[in-house]
Amino acid sequence: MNKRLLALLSVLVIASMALAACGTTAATEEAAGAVTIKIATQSPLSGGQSLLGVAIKQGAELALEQLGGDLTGMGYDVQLAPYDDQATPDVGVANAKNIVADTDILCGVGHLNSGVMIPSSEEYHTAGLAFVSPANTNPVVTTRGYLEVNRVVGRDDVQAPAAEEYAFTTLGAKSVYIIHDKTAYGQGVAEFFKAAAEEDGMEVLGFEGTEETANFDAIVTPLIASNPDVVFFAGIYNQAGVFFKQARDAGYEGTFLGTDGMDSSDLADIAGDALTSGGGMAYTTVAGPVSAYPKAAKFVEDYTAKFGAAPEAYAAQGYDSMGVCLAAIMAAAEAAGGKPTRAQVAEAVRAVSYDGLTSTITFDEIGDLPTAKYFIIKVNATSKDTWSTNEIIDSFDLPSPGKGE
Amino acid sequence: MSLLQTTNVVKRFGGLIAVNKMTFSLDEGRIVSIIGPNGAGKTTFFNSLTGIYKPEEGQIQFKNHSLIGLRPDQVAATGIARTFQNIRLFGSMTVIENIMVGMHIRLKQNPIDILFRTRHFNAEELEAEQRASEWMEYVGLKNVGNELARNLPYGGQRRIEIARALAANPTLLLLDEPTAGMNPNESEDAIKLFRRIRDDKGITILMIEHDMRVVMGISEYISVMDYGEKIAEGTPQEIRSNQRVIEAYLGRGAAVAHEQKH
Amino acid sequence: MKQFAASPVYKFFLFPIGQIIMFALGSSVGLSLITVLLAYVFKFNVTNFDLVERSLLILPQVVINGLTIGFVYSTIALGYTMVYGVLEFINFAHSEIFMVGGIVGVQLIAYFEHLGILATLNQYLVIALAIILAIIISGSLAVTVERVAYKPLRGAPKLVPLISAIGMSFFLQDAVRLILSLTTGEFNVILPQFGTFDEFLLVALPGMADPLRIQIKSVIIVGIAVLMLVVLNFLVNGTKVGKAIRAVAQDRPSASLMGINVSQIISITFLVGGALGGAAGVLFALKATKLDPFVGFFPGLKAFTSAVLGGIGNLTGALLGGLVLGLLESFAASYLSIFTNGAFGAEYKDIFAFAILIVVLIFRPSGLLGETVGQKA
Amino acid sequence: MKTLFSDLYKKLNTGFWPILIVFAFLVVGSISVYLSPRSLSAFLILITTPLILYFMKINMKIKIFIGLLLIIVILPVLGIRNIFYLEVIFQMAVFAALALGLNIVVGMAGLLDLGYVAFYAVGAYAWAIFGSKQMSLLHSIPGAAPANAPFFLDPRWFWLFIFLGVGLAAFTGILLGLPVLRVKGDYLAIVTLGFGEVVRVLALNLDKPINLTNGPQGITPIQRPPLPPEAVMQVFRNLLTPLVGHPPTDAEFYNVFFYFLALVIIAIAILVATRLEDSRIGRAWTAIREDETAAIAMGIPLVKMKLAAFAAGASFAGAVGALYAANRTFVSPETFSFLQSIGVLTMVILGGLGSIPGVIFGAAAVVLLNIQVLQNFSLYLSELRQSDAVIPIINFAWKNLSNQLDPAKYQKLVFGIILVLMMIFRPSGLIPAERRKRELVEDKE
Amino acid sequence: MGKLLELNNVHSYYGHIHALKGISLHVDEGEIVTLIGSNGAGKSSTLRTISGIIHAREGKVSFDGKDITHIEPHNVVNMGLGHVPEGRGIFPKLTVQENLEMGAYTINDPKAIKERIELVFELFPRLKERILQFGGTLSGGEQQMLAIGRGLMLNPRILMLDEPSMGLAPVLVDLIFDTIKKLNDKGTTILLVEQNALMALSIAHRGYVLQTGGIVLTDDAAKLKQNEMVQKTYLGIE
Repeated sequence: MNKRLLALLSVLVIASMALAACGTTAATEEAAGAVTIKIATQSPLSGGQSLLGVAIKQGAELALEQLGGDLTGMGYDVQLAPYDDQATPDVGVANAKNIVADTDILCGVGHLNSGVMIPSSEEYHTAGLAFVSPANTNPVVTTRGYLEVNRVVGRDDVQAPAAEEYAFTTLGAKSVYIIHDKTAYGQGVAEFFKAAAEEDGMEVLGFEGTEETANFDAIVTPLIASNPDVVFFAGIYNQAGVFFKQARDAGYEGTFLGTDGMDSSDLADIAGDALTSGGGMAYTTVAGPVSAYPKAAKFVEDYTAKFGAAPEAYAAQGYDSMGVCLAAIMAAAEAAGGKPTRAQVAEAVRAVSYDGLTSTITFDEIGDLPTAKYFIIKVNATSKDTWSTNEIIDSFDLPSPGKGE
Repeated sequence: MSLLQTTNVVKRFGGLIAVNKMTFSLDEGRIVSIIGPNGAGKTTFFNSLTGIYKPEEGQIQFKNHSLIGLRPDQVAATGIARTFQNIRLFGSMTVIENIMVGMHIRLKQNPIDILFRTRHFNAEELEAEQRASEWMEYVGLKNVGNELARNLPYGGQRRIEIARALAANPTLLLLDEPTAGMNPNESEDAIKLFRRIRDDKGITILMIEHDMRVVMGISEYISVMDYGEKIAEGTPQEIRSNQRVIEAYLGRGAAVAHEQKH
Repeated sequence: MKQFAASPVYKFFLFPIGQIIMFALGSSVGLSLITVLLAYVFKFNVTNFDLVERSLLILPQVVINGLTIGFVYSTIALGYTMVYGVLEFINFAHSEIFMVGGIVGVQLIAYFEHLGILATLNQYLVIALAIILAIIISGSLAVTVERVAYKPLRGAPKLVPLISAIGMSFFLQDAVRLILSLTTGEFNVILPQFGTFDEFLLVALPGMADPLRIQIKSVIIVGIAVLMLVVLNFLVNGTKVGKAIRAVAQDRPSASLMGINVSQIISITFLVGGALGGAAGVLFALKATKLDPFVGFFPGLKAFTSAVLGGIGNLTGALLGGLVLGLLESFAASYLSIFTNGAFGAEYKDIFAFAILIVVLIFRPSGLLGETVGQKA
Repeated sequence: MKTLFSDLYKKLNTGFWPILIVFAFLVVGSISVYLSPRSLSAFLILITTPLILYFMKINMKIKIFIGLLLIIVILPVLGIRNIFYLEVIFQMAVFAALALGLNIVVGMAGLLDLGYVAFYAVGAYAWAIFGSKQMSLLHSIPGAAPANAPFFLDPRWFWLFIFLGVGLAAFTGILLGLPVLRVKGDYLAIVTLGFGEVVRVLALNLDKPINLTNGPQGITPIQRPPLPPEAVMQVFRNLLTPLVGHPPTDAEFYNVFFYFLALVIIAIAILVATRLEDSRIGRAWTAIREDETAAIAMGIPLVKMKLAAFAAGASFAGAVGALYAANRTFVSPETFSFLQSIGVLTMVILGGLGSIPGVIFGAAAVVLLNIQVLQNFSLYLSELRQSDAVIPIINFAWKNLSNQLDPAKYQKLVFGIILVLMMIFRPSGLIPAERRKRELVEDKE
Repeated sequence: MGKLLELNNVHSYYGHIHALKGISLHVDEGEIVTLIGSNGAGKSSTLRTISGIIHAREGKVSFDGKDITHIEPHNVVNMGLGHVPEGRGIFPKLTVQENLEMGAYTINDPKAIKERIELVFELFPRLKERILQFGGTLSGGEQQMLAIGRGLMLNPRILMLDEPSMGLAPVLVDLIFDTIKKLNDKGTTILLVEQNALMALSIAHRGYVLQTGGIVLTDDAAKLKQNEMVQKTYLGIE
């Protein structure tokens, strides 16, 4: 049996030898034409978290298509290199090394999970390759102080206190029940919220983490018994929507609160009336509702036209991250008078001032947005179509806490 | 002095009494058979002896030590080896390895020896291998050491099972229907082998057997079980003419037919 | 009396329902008693409220939650156990069969909504249609999976079909995703709101100030699950096909010598198991209201655990295992946080489920109702 | 067809052919990887060389020489030119060691373990907790750790922790084994599955009452063992500069360093696995797998031997876990999910249950497939989609391919199909297990 | 009296193992034919090939003039070919009644089934006493009776019995062989595989001797009994 296998293998390999020879010639031919610049994306494209990962990739793809024209005009062939990190660190790091080894790649967009971003960015850092994160809010991502790591989103330790501030001051809540999704994101936000709440003297009636996505009965039951003024859910709308609905159905009448993970029109489809009945629902975000941003409205339109579905969470951030990359490469290419080096691009990213979909993006010395405007959005929508009726009811300008002491 | 002595052994399964007050004694160096109808509790009795079942009542003494409460591997270590009614070889191991598994308790290599391939390990493995091929020849098999056990013909498998049991250097060998599925010719060879084992090696043999030719041909003593109880014991002649045995087990015809054949 | 016991009404209707009620009541009451007892023990640990009072307050609700999810687990577990009984292998792809059932059901309801007739249809009819469609699709999918991925592997070592099933499970997840994204552009499917399922039945309980609120959904889930269990019981124990299934499970070659078409019976087994999984998917969707192609994994895992807990291959065992696991989870998730004052919480419910499984298997290595090993040697 | 292949094999495996073929692979592979470091097929040629070497009939000494040349010289040099290759081989080695460990439990002793990754987690978290700042942060909220906390141990302690990882994992294996020994077959499978989940959930949740694992945030940074002293490094740097084209950086050296470390671990793992297999213990395991009742009647203590299998299998994972934590400088519960356990089991069965060369090959193949071949394939298609290429005969422009059909999204689907097809057409694995022939017995024939 | 069952140069395999190496035999209507031989000679494989559990790779099996070489077992059974397998193949967790009903799986008429069961009970009154007991709890002899009874449920034209006396006490062996004779007297053709060559040859009309997958000898049962080789190897007469 082995013998046959081996013979088969040798045949295959000899065939691939031939292919390899062709491959090399093809590569050299290509090199003779336009100079190629690639921008990588890395996010989960398969598996359970691919909904958001694909959104990042498609947002970036759209940006490249719409904004890459300037670089093409300079005679570069700009390509997207999408990698699938499968939401697992192993694959993420392996891809990172693969990305780093491709010298055409000058900038990258990713990841979705902080758990994948943190180890992968060690590779970007050693290779001097700039990455812009569209989704990682874990403080550690930037507090290591790497030149190459940037993000266009806020930090857990900023927006959670903003949400708490709203609950305590504006809503006058006396008690809160905190639920998170047991991810680095959700738990981080929840912890910061809890700390802020305890500082203000709010009563924390419960603090639960759950990986459950479908049946929240067991959590809802004690929650209702303790009847908190506010329920703070730290997680993604996908899970939160179901939870809100079930909690409301079971008779909870207070206010739901969330963070930027709630920012998706799908939330309204999933949770329906639960968002507006009782004390309603509000969330914090760095991006205002689409109605406030004409550019964002066009984005939604274009995105839907290209991909056949409305953008999910992080699609806009993916778009902006790519925008930052492109702007930085442009700047670096102009400064260098030719194809820039990775180091030049990384410096340029840090120095960028880019007019993004949601705000003007600049980075502080560790790659965070220096001050971010956090909006409190009250949800008025009960279905996807009415998502634009949500209103800004409050906003805070909060500085990045920096590297910490 | 008896080698094995059981007193009032009782084994129940739920409400069913499989072995009932079995008192049985076996002297060293003998060949003894247990016969009886299907479901009479013979195999259950074997399993109680070897620790696979824990009897609810009674005593089992082997070499004057109680076997009650010992696990099967501990029983094996006291010097009782066995074969099974339906051959239970390790099919995907080679013949020689099967026999070497039988030596498990006699081998002294520890993990350090194994990992560092000490001189002790090498010497022991070599010796074990040598002894295994000796056993193979002893039971009448040649040039099959590297065959997978499951690829051997039926008769060969029966022999390996015996070789594997012998490899443990037992004092007592329990054989559960050792000639089932053999033709008279093969049975005859098996009888010769059993005699040889007893005569050369001094190993006491206790077997369960249905084939009356084998039972009568080799046993020095016979116990008859029915419904979990011992209903008779004695020499082959006594058993053959025992009325109760004839009714419960042998049948008149068989007894007569047997007389005719010889 | 004896005659009554042998009558079909008793055998196929009263007895199984009685059994279900007994199991449900028994495990609920048992766990409730343990909880109350623990509440008294831990009473002095918790100072900011009266633990016993708080425990009793939510107890009925916790029981209802547990039973609801428990019945869903039971229904899925039956699919695992049926296949296991006949082929002795864990059909890893069953969680995907379940997922497909749920998604198909939801899509049908969404289609009604799209047509604008959802509000005009009788809500129970809608559910019934969704379940029937799910049963058809899931059942045939299960049969197809069996034909493609398992049938060629008959007689191979045990782990081979297991890996094949894992491969099938990966395949189905992404295949469903592909189909959904091609047709709708995304792969979350959301159950439209319709009918009165979210409303509550109020049941006044003696000695309690507030009435007990039972969601109509829960009643429907339990009701349909019980109905299916009874039908299955009749199918397996009361019909010729059922007997053939049992015969094939016990001795395949000899069944074929009885004139039983073994391949066909195996297909039927998958059909029935898949149908149960599909129906369970719709029930689950009713509860969860949102599904995606990866939603099958956890309920599948739990149902599989239930099947093992009850004694895999044993239909009654799957029922009992599902109920016990559902209740346990519900109790653990709801009470852990209260009892430990927040030190441990709902996140430990899975540990609890598995710990109980391990404890049960230590004392009964073949599950609650499994046969004790060692009968044959 | 069959005879065609076996004839071909016979012809190719006699005389001077084998050595010629191996050299062809080695030279063509090395040169093409050197010239185009990003070419997938070039790398595939190089990486199949050891496999060809394994099968070809060549003098053992030459075999070893070629093997060492490849491992010690060629791969590191090429690897510095494209560190991704070192990563691929590192992961191959990590998963091969895991697969070897699982193979002891499942393949040799026949105990189906669906939670094997738990032991991997134990090893990884052991070094993660002590080799990071975590011990100083036991009372801080996850995510809000002060940045200036001190490291708890010197990075050199890593070497001890590899052994501690072995010990701890073995101990955990026994801990799992003890209560569940009476449980058999599929019941055991679900219990181990549960155990694996328990360990993951613990890693996820032990951020309170005291913050031991930092919960879902994961632990970072974790220290790496120091590189050899500068004087030694300088020698290597000088030696490698002309070959690589630039003076290798410390980061690149770390890649080589972990590559060698992984190779050492896998070499030890292979040695331990083969030696255990060919011993009284290995025979006892096989006997238990084949027929428990018969095994116990031969005097094999079931409890002890099963525990030994669990412990031995787990210990491999423990060592690899510590290595993994240091290499990644980060651990989080996501790495230790149930799917990871399934992945390792898949490698074992794809490769050939119970076959040591088989499971190594299985691990290598799955890793290669997962992080290189499928990724590259979808990258290639993605490039096509961005180009003006057209499928010739049906005149279909790649550009028009629906976004939803993006192959990058369907790697799991392809993997699933491969699994099913493999099981149908090669159920006993790529390199099925074979029993060792005993020379003594052969001599007698 | 024609050839009811005929095998022509049949070769069968288990995986790579060549189990039958060109078996040719026939059974005429109304006969008792016995196959004798050692374990592994191919006796059971012959029966399994006839009933289609394994298929012949070469050669032809025909029953009542029809080619059944590649027909699946459940269809072979329906043509009137009963097979009582080695080891009896009782369904341990079905009752005696259910076991018998399974035997008549392809009959859809409940009344006919009932009649057939009564006939079996006439043959084996012991079974009637155990009607609601699980098959697995019966004694070895009772299980063999049940297996034969079950094989008779479809009223087969030929009944193939694989080692019916295996593991039975001598008293029961007599009973089983008496029954076989009785069945034959009532018109059922019997193909009997037996370890106990003496018993088999004393009730059979003809016999075949198998060795390592081939037929080495065939003759009338009485003549076989006198054959020196048979006497020596299979009857234990020196």
